[in-house]
This record gives sequence, structure tokens and C-alpha cells, in this order.
Amino acid sequence: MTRYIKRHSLQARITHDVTIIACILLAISGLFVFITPLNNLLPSQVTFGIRMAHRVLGVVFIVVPLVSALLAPKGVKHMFSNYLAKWDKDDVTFMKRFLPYMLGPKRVHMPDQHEVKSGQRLADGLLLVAGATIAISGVFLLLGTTVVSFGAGLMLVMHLLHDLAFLMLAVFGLAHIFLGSGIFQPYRRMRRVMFGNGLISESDALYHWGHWAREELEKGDKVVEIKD
Amino acid sequence: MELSRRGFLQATGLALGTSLAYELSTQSQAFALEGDAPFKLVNTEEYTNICCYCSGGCGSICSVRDGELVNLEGDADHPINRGGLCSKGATMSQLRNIVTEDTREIVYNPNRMTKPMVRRPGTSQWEEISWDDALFEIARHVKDTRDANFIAEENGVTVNRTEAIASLGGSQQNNEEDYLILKSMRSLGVIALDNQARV
Amino acid sequence: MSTEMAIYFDSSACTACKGCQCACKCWNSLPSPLGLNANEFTHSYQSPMDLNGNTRLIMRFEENESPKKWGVEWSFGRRSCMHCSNPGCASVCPSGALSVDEATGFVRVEEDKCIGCRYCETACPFDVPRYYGPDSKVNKCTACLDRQENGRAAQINNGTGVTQTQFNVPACVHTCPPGALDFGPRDEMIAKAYERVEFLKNREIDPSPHASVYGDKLFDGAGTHVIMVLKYPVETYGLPVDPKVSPMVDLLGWMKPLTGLAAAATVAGLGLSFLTGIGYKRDTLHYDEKKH
Amino acid sequence: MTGHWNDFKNADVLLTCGSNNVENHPESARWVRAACDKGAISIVVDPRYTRSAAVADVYCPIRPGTDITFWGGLINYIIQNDKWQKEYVLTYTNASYLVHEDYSFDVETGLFSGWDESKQKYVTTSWGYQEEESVAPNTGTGGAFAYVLKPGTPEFTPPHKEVPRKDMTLTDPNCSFNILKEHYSRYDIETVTKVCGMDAETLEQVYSLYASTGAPEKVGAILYALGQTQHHYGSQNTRAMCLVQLLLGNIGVPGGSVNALRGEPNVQGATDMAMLVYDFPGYMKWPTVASHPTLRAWLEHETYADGYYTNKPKFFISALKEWYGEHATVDNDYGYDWLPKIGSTDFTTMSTFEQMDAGVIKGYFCWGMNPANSTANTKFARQALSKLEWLVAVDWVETETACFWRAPDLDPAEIQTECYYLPAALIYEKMGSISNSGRWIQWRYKALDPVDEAKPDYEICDLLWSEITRLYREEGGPCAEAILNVKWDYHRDGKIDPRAVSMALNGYKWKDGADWDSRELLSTFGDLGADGSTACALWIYSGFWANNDDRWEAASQKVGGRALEDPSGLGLYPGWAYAWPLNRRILYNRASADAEGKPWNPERNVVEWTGSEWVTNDVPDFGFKTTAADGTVTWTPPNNKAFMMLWEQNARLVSYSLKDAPLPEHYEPFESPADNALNKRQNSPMIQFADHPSVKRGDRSEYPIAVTTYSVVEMWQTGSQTRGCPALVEARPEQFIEMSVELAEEKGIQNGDTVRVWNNRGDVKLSAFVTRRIKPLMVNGELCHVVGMIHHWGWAGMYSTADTVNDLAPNVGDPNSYIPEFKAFLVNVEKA
Repeated sequence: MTRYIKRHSLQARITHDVTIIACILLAISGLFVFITPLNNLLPSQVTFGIRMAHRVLGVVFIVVPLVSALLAPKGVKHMFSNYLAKWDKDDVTFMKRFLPYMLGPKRVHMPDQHEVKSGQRLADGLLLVAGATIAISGVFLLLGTTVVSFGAGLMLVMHLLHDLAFLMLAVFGLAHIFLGSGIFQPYRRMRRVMFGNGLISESDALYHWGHWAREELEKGDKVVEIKD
Repeated sequence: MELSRRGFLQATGLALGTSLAYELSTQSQAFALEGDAPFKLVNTEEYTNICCYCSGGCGSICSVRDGELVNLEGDADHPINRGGLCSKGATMSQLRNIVTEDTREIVYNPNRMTKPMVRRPGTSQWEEISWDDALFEIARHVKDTRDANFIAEENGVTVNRTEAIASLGGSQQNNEEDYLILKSMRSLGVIALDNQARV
Repeated sequence: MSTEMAIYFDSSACTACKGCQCACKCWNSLPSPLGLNANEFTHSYQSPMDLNGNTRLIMRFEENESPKKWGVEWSFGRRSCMHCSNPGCASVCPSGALSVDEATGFVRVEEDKCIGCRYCETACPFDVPRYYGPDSKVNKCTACLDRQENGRAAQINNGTGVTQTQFNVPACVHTCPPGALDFGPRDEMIAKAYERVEFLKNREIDPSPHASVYGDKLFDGAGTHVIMVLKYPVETYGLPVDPKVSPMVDLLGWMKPLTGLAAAATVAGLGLSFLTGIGYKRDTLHYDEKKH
Repeated sequence: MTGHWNDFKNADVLLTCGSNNVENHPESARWVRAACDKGAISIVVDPRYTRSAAVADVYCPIRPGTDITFWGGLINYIIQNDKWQKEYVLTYTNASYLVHEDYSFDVETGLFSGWDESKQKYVTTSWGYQEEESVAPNTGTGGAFAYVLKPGTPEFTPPHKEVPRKDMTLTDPNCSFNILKEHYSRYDIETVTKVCGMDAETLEQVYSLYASTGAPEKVGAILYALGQTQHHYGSQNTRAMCLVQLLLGNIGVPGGSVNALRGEPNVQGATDMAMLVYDFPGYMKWPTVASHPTLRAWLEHETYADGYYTNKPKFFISALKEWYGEHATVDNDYGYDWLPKIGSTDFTTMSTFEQMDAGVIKGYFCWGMNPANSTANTKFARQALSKLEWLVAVDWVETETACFWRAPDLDPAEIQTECYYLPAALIYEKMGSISNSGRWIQWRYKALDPVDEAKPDYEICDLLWSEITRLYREEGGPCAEAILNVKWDYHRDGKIDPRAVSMALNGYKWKDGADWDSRELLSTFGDLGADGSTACALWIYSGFWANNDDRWEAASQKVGGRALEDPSGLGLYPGWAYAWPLNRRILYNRASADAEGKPWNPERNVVEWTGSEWVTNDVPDFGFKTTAADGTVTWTPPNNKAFMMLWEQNARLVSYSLKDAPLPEHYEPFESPADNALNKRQNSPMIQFADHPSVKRGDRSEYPIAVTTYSVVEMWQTGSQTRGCPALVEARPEQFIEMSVELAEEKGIQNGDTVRVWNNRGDVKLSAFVTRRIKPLMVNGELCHVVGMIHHWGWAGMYSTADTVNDLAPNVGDPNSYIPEFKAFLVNVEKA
């Protein structure tokens, strides 16, 4: 028997997964816009398809989280309260040890963390900001090239924001994938939290989010036991 | 620019919709043009001509493919215009073909009337008429008018004329056509024969 | 072999017949409004008043008071792509639809690659590219690169004895009645322009003291591939005296390498992290409620 | 023109007056510029600062309709300042000829001698010469009239030559030159500026620049168009320009000439072909009842006593032979009687509308013309058209004439005219030759088939003719033989072929039974005979289609020539196309050299006498050699016969050839803002049609604004074609009236406002362009507002329509050419 804690609801997982897949596909299709030579490699039908896909995916990327948020306002509130929670001593220690830890997980050990660990608050928070930026600038670019005229200055700003957000998404997104999909050894099995059943084992929970794990185990309402 | 939230959402939808619709509607064209569109003058035949506007006599070249006019521009050989044509001359192809607004297709200029027409007395519309009927009716008119108004003699001089028919034109036709018009009209006894040399 | 080429425009010889404007439309099969009286009345000799999705070149008319006896100067300008040597439009174009032609230096337009993003509109210091809605494409002068590349080989198949190669210069240049437009190697066109300016300045009757060459030295010497002889001061022609590509365009230019670098650094760091983590093992942790 | 388009590049000074050449003849700009690039000066004289003015060196304003004053002032300036080219004038003009003792001009009445008040016309005897002697025609061997004795030549008596009395010292006051000098002495700078409205400084600059071409080595070109001709004294305007050019020695010289920039693509060809009431093809006269009741009368009246036109009967008889073929014989006067003879009623364009209105004309053919929108006083023209029984419009598009019954001011239900529209092929949908202003005959190849049911005009004409002749064959009719005896054999393989007509125009040896594959084409009109041995429809075109070996191929004929060689460097291009007559590129080119045959300027060497022979770059336009029957060539040494198409063979300063004056004299436009300051007669005594009720003359008290009408480069004539081309409509979308800032202010008009322009004849609305390019002028000490309107719009067409501006123009005209006065009349203007 192993104890598990329910970390993410089905809705949260679907929202995350759909959005992140859209985001990855957007990045790839966007790359064909961003990097000219790639475009030249493909026949025009394909690049045309890619262009269309970028717009459709953009809608998915924007609409899915928005709809999800509207359906679960409490969850949104909870999420933001976690992200905006006060930093305690452990958080500071965590951030100080972050780099050494990444380069020596066998030797360096991290302090206990709350439901959203400080690293997440920083990196995923920035991911959220970048996502919002790229979404908003994307909407401006789409509108500005079709139905309204915003003027050259604003469009240039939007281009720049779109590109900047893309840079952030690239950096933090890669890190997020590295950790979230468990390529990084200490994060093995993490994938299931979002791409699986949403459960995290007692052991992993204690390792990653010590404070939170203990709270939940004590409360017990999110704890399930599954036969090995 | 100001947009309400609702308006913003609508606009977003509209933008996406129109952009998709445009992309889709032009898809076939984009596909047809795939990669390098062929050069406009591939497999054309060239014929020289002379401009139909002022009397500069500027040379032009008509490029024709499959019996259709593909391009018309100045003749670079021509000693007078060296390839040059003014706005009117450069647009001579549009007398026959024009480009549609949305799809940029080349079609016959709808402003040109290319069938014989007749307007009957008292009516306010053209009716189509066959060439044979038109020629038959006009010849009838000509003969009736000439015969009823023919002056064979005046003060003892043979004059063989009719004052009842007039003909105007010539400066738009080729020389050969002018001769035929002149010869036919004068032979009918027409005195009132004139052209744009004065108007 | 590549030779920098240029279109030459002499405003002092131009008679504003709009042959170029119309030839451009005809060669490129660009439509004009077809409804009855559908064109905007411009109340000017100039029409249309600006470039649009179907118009890549217009003649510009400017009537100014003058100290000369009759009190008026009437200048004729050419408004179209200047074909910058370092074109802002091409540097922001994400799809490669706009690029500098290596052989000639003109800014090439490949419509099939255009994704309609309209970045180029925002980056052009001369406000030239125009978006054509129905095609979702941007529309601007192509310098008739199709003619430059294929025209020489175009066959003259007839019995009328056409001798000269006819179709290898831009349509506007080809059609110019007074020869105010020319086309040739850029250095020759620049030399011709300076010669003409000298001529205009030193005429015995009606000299043009403000005559200047425009385009050869713009953008800190990078210049353009349209070289103009301006009879009157530059501003008369609605042209910027010292055009600049927006700094934002440069910033955008930095984004690609920067993103590449950042992504590469991230991947490298993560790779290193992965390597150091090889062989990582951890005991299963248990929570003992009683302990706490 | 006597030169051609490329020739402008050879000029030292170019004076454009009455033309907006760079706009309406855009290719002229290339050659004017070529001259200016070599240091020539270009001058534009125009009521408006036009696109031509914008590229010229000097601009000089002028009030519309005062050109004779401007030219008269220039003549006076040239003589007073001794700028005239003396050797040229004395040698090649009639300067030394003594004009009739009765010649006079009266400033008080504004009349020359010979005015017949009862007939309202001049008896021109007193404008002729004093006679020295009368020389009988030489019909002997080698004589000019030897041919009249040939069998087959109709009987007629060649004329005697009345040799004029001369005074080479120019002391006799009746010398043509002295009469000219005296006549224009009234045209001083002050008077000219008072009448024309420009300032004296500009005028003197223009005069001094242009008069500088009187130096023998210098040459000046005058470029003109309808701005000179569309006046009720338009022919006198052109005469005035000729006088200037003769005094300065600028005719016949490369870079010189009086250059008519003609407006229609083949108006030159149509004029050559005599698509005109009073003309016969090749600048001969159509028979009239008064002067030519019989062939003999025609020959005796029209044959010159000296000069090249001693040969005129050869051209006329050959034309009749081509007209009637085998039916034309010496016994029936070559069919002369079948030709219609013109009576006393005029039937030129403006008269035709009067005659329609009067019910005389009942049927009307319009071949590519649009008089319902183009003639003067179009409102009246449309009303006249509605009285027709039938109308046939042959055109590319529906013109305002074809659908005149849809005019906004007419009710179709009341119009009983049966109207036919026959669709014509475009220029590249058919083949044929066309003649430009420089007399170059060029070939148009057929590039593709006509769209839908459109047919070439030649085919339409042929189909009509065969239908008409069928009716006459079947039914007979009055003088049916005049129709049935016409030779109409221009077919090949059963289809009409314009190349057969080309051969007919070129001329060929007549042989009974021969056809177009066997007729021997002639290479020069020198081979034509008056004895029925040759047939030639248009003698001046002889040689343009003379290659017997490849007779159906235009490219093998001279008309199809595309050789780009220009050995003289003067832009003559002798191997490109064919310039009538005889491929001569510069007419009267004898005058390009001095009395001894040396070119005035060695850089403009067209013909040169080396002392033993003529060396020529162009086909000589004078008797330069004689070739005996055995082929021996005898060179003719230089003489003074530079103008061989006149019997004097010298150009005329004082001339009796026009009906309204021996020397151009200023009269005011029919509707003028000013009184005539040069003589006491307001309008020319010979003004035509002024009394017709439709004219409705307006007075300057009611209509104080002088207006001129003109074209813009993007549009053409009534716009039927150009308003059908979307790119052109886009480039010129609206019809406009140009007015000065001062007038706009006075009337409270802003740029772009719609304004109403009206006079007694019409009322139109159009956009106002307020501009500094037009300014009010000081005329006779009073401020005179001038406005200008373009005239390319009407109610037909699907892309652009607007009011018909020609409703406003007065239907009065010139007594020589019958051209209407479009260029100067009166209107009033208000904000609509």
C-alpha cells in the first residue's frame, strides 16, 4: 500500500495539458515565422498550413485557460494566493541553494516547501506572465493586421513584446519541461502530477513540498491509498 | 482606439474569422502560384502596333499567348518613343482586358459593347440584333434615304449627290479603312463627309 | 556576378504623365476601382493620393509659391519603394517574403511567402508597404525583378522584326516618355544624377539652386537603390530629409540571436544538471504523523 | 508637320504656344528634352502654368484667343530689331514680290481691301501680285505640260504663268515684306501686353530668345496644337506662326518648322485621305458645282502653272482610275460625273447639325467619333441628332453619340431615330497602316481576334457596301451606275483584305483583267500618268507598299521598315517606316541650305551642293536632277525654288490663299472679355455660323469670365476609351475647372467644391481646382479672370460619368477650316 496525495484536479490537468501542448505547437509554428530559413525549406502549402495553425492554436492557448478560469474561480483564487504567498526562511534558503542543487542534487538538500515552492513561484510565475504577454500581444498583432489599424509604433511595441515573451517562454519553458517531465533525476515521476492521474506519492510529496505534504497528510481529505 | 470588453472579443473573433476566411479563399491562388510563378511572357508571340491616342505614332508591342493578350507595352526599338508610353498608351491593354478587384482575375472589359445593337424609335433600351439583320436594315435605310433625296442635277450641272446622309469619322481608323469609308460614302453621293480634324 | 543596380528618377525631366503609375498596374495585373465613380475624388492632379494595396507607385504633385515671376513652382515626385540597401522591412520580415536580392540590391518581394504579418509596414521609414486584404499579402514595388531576371530571355516570336531586347527593365522605367526614369548599375546612376544636378544648378536660364541627389547617401551612406534628382528642396517631394529606421526595428533584430543564445544556455545548463544528476537515488520517505 | 517628332532634338529654341505638348503629346517631351540637354531653351506660352510649363525654361502667360497679337508682336520685334534671316527671306519667300496696287488694310473698319459687304466675303484679287508677264504653258518635249498631249489624257488647257513683279532691293512699299512690316508696326510690346495680359519683361525675354534663331546657323521650332487652331481665326493663327518661321529662316531646316501636334492617332491619315467635305485624297479639291462642273473645269482650275502641281492631273486621273477601274475611261471623263459635286451649302461638322436640325440630313454614320459629346454646343448637336431618321455608330464602346437618346436632357420616348451600334475591333485586333503627325506611315499588325462579335471597320464597311450594292443591283435607283461602277475588288480568298487597299493607295500600273497578285506596284508618284495607264488612290503615299516580290507581307514593304540606322545623326531614320512623300523626312529641305546650296549650319546638313552635285541625307524636296530617257543624270544647280508645291515656288508672306485675310490680323474671340485694341472690328468679318439661333451669344456683362478648354494626359477626347480603362479613371477620377486663388476668393469657392459653370448654351457642374497656376490677367487695363476646363466626360460608360463641358462652347468657326472656337469663350461661375 502506498499513500498518495491528490495534487491537481482533472480540470486543472486538462487545462494545463491542452494549453501546454498548444504552447509547444505555437512555439514550433512560431519558429517558422521567427526563423526565415526554416520557412524556405518547406513548400508554400505547408508554410501556409503552419501559419493558419499558429492562429488556431493561439486561440486555443488563450481561450482554454480563460474558460477554465471562469469555470473554477475558486481554484484561480487559490492558485494566485499560492503564487503570491509570503516568502519564509525556507523559501530564501531554497533559492540560495537552487543552483548548487541543480548541479549536485546528490549532495545538496533543499528545505521543506509549501504547496507552490519558491522556485515555482518565480519560474512558473514568469511563465504565466510571459504567456499572458505573448497572448495579449498576439491578439494585437492579429487584430492589427486584419480589422483595425493601431499604427506603426504600437505594432512595433507589440512585435517586441511578442518576441520578448517568446524568449522568456523558451528559457523557462525548457526548464519547466526539464523538471516537470522528470528528465531531472530527482523529479522522476513528477510527470504524472499533470500528465497522469494527478496524484503524487507520499514520498515525493514530502521531498518536494514538505510543508504542504505534511499538512495534507494530516488533513487526509486528499490522501488516497493504492495497492502496490 | 477604444474597445469595450465585449467589442474586443467580437473584434477578436471577427479578425480571426476574416483572416481565416481570407487565407482560405486565397488558398487555391496561393497554391497555384506555388514557388516561382512562371514569367508573364513565357511562350508569347509578339506583334508590333501603333498607339491609338495622340498622333505621336508611338510603337507598342502586344504579347499574345493562346490567342489572348498577355501584355502590351512600348516598343523599345521605335525611334520615336524608345519603349515609352504615357499613361494612356501604357493602359491600352485595358481597352480589351481588365483586372477584377477582389480576385485580381483578368477578364474582358465589361465596358466594351461587343455585339451589334439597335435602339428602336421611342424606346429607351438597346436590343441585340444579328449582324445580318443590322446590315440589312442599315442598307435599306441608306438606299431609301439616298433615293428619296437624290439630286442628279443643279443649274444644268450633273451633281449626283445626296445631302440627306452624313458620315463622320476617319481619324480613328487605319488609312485603308478610311479609303473604303470615303469611297463608299462618296460613291453614294455623300457630301457631308468629315472627321475629327476639326472637332 | 553581381552588380548593384538602381532605378534613376529625374524630377526635373518628369512630366508627370503617370505612364509609370499605369504601366506598373498593367504589368503587375493590379486592379483599380470598378464601380461607377468609385474612385475617391482627390481634388488634385494627384490620384490616388497615396499608395494602397493595389497601387505600388504614384506620381506626386506639389504646388508651391515661388519667388519666380509667375509665383508658382509645380513639382512632380515619385512615390514608391526606395529599395534601401539596409531595408528595415526585410530585417523585420519574419517569413522571408522581403529580402535583399543579392544580385542587384533591390528589395525582393516573394508574395507566396508573405504571411500578411505586416511587420514591414511598421518598419519602413518611407511608409511604403501596403497590405492587400483579399490576398492577405503585402504589396510593394518589386523593382520588376521578374523582368530583370527573365526579360532578356523572353522570346520575340513574330515576323515583324523586333530586334531589341524589350522586357528586361522595370515596367515603369521602360514606359517613361521623357526618359526621366532610367535603370542601370547603381554607381552609374549616381554619377548620372550628380551630372544632372550640376547641369540644373548651372543653367543660364531658370537655374535650380536647390537641386540635389537623393538616395545615394541616406542611412549613413548605405543609401537606396532608387536614386533621385530632386529639382526643388527635398521636403517639396514629401520625402524625409534624413530617414531613419526605427530603433525598435534594431531591437527586434536583436531578439532572434538573443533568444537563440538564451535557449542554448538554458539547454546547456539543464544538460549539465542532468549529467550531475546521473545515478541519483533517494530513499522512500514516509510521514510519521506522530513524530510531529 | 513639315518635320517630325525626333526632329525637335535639333532645335536651339523650342516655342510651345497653343499646345500642352508634354501632357497631350507625351513623347514630344523626350525630344524637347533631348534638345534642352544639349543647351536648347524651351519656352511655353499658355494661359495656364501647365505640365509643359513646369518642365520648360521660360513660361509666359497669355489670354486665350490673342495668339495673333502675340505672333504679330514677335514679327514686329524681329523686323524692328533686325533679327530676320535676310538671305533666306529674300531667296525663298515672296518678300520681294510686289503686291497688287489696290492692297490695303483699314484699322478703322478692321477690313482688308476687297471686302464685299453684300456677300459677306472678300474678293482676293488685291491680295495677289503685280504681274510682270504672262508665260504660256510649255507642252513641248521636256516641258512641264508635255504629258497633256499623250493619248488618253483628258482634254484641258494648262494655265499661263503670271510672273510677278519683284523688287529685290525691297524699296517698293508694295513689296510683300514691306506690307508685312507696315502691317505689324502696330503690334508693339505695349500693345501686345495690353491685349494678351502678360508683363512686358517676360514678353521681351520670350521675343528676344526666339528671335535669336534668326541667325543663319540657329534654328527654332514652334510646337502648336488645337490651342492655335480652335478659334474662328484658327487658320490665321497658323499663318502667323509660318510668317515668324519664314522670317527667321526656320522652315525646311532640321530642328525648325511649324509643328502641328495633331490630336488623333490617324488624323494625319484621315486628312491625307480627305475625310473632309472639300478635299479630294492627296490634298486636291473635291469637285464643286461652282468651280469644277466638269473634269475639264477641274483640271483647268486646279492645275498650277509652275511647280510640282503642274503634275496634278496625273494624280487626279490615277485616283479616278483606281476609283472606277475599267469603268473609268477617257471617253467618260474617267467617271468624273459620277462623283458628287458640292453645292453652295456647307456640310462641315457644325453645319451638319444645322442641317440635321433643319431636316435636310436624315441618316448619319459615326465611325469612331462622338459628336454628341465632342462638338461645340453639344446640347444643340444632341437636339439635332434627335431629328435624324437613323444613326449608325461604329465604335469600341457605347459612346454618348450611340446613346444620345439617353442624354440627361432628352426624353427617349420623343426620339424617333433608329439607332444602330456596330461593335468595332480594337487597333490590335486588325491590321492596317496609320500616319502620324510627322507623316510617318506605319503598320499595325493584327495580334489577336476581336472579342465576341466585334469586327474591323474595314470589314464592317465592306459588308455594308456589299449589302447596299446588292439592293441597287436588285432594285436599281437614281444614278445606280455611280454605285455599281465603283471598283470594289479588295478581296483575297473571298474576304476583304486591307493589304489590297494598301496596294490601291500606293498605286499600280493599270492592266485590264489584272488582280492584286499581278498588278505592278509603283515605287514613286513620278510614274503616274494622266492617261489612265496608272491607278493610285492616294498619290502622296506612293512607294509605301511597292515591293512587288512579297506583296502581301507588310514587313517586306517600306511601311514595315524597322531599320534603326540614322547615318546623318539628325534622327531621320530613313529605313524606319515610310514618310510621305517619297520617304522625305523634312519637307522643303532645300531651305536648309543657303542660295549656293551650303547648309546654314554644317551640323544640320540635309542637302548640300558640292559644286557639281547634290549630296543628300534626306530625300530632296526640290528639282535637284533630271534623268534622261537613257539614264543620264543632269544635276540641277542651286536655285531659289525651295517651295515647289506652290506655283511661285517661294513661300508666301502676304498670301491670297486663305479666305479671311492676306496677313493675320487680331480679332477678339466671338465671346471675349475685351474690346479689340488693334482695330475697330471685334470679330473676324468672315466668322462662320455666328448668326445661327443655336449659338446664343453671351455678353461679358453677364458672363465676365474667359474660359479655355483642354485635355489632360490621363484622358483623351470625350473619354469614351479612356473612361473605359480603370487605371486611367483611377489616375484622373474627376472632371475639373481650374481657377485662380483670386477668383475663388471672390466667389467664395474652396478647392474641391462643386461649382456651377454656365452661359447661354449650357450649364454644367464640376469640381473646382483652386490653383496658383492660373492668375487673373490685366487686359486693356482691367482685371480679367481666366478659368480652364477639361472636357473628357459624358453620361455614357460604366466607370466614370459627369456633365458634358462642350455644351458651353460656341458653335462658331473658321471660314477656311470650319473649326469651332473651343479655346476661348465666356462663362460665369458660382459655388453649386
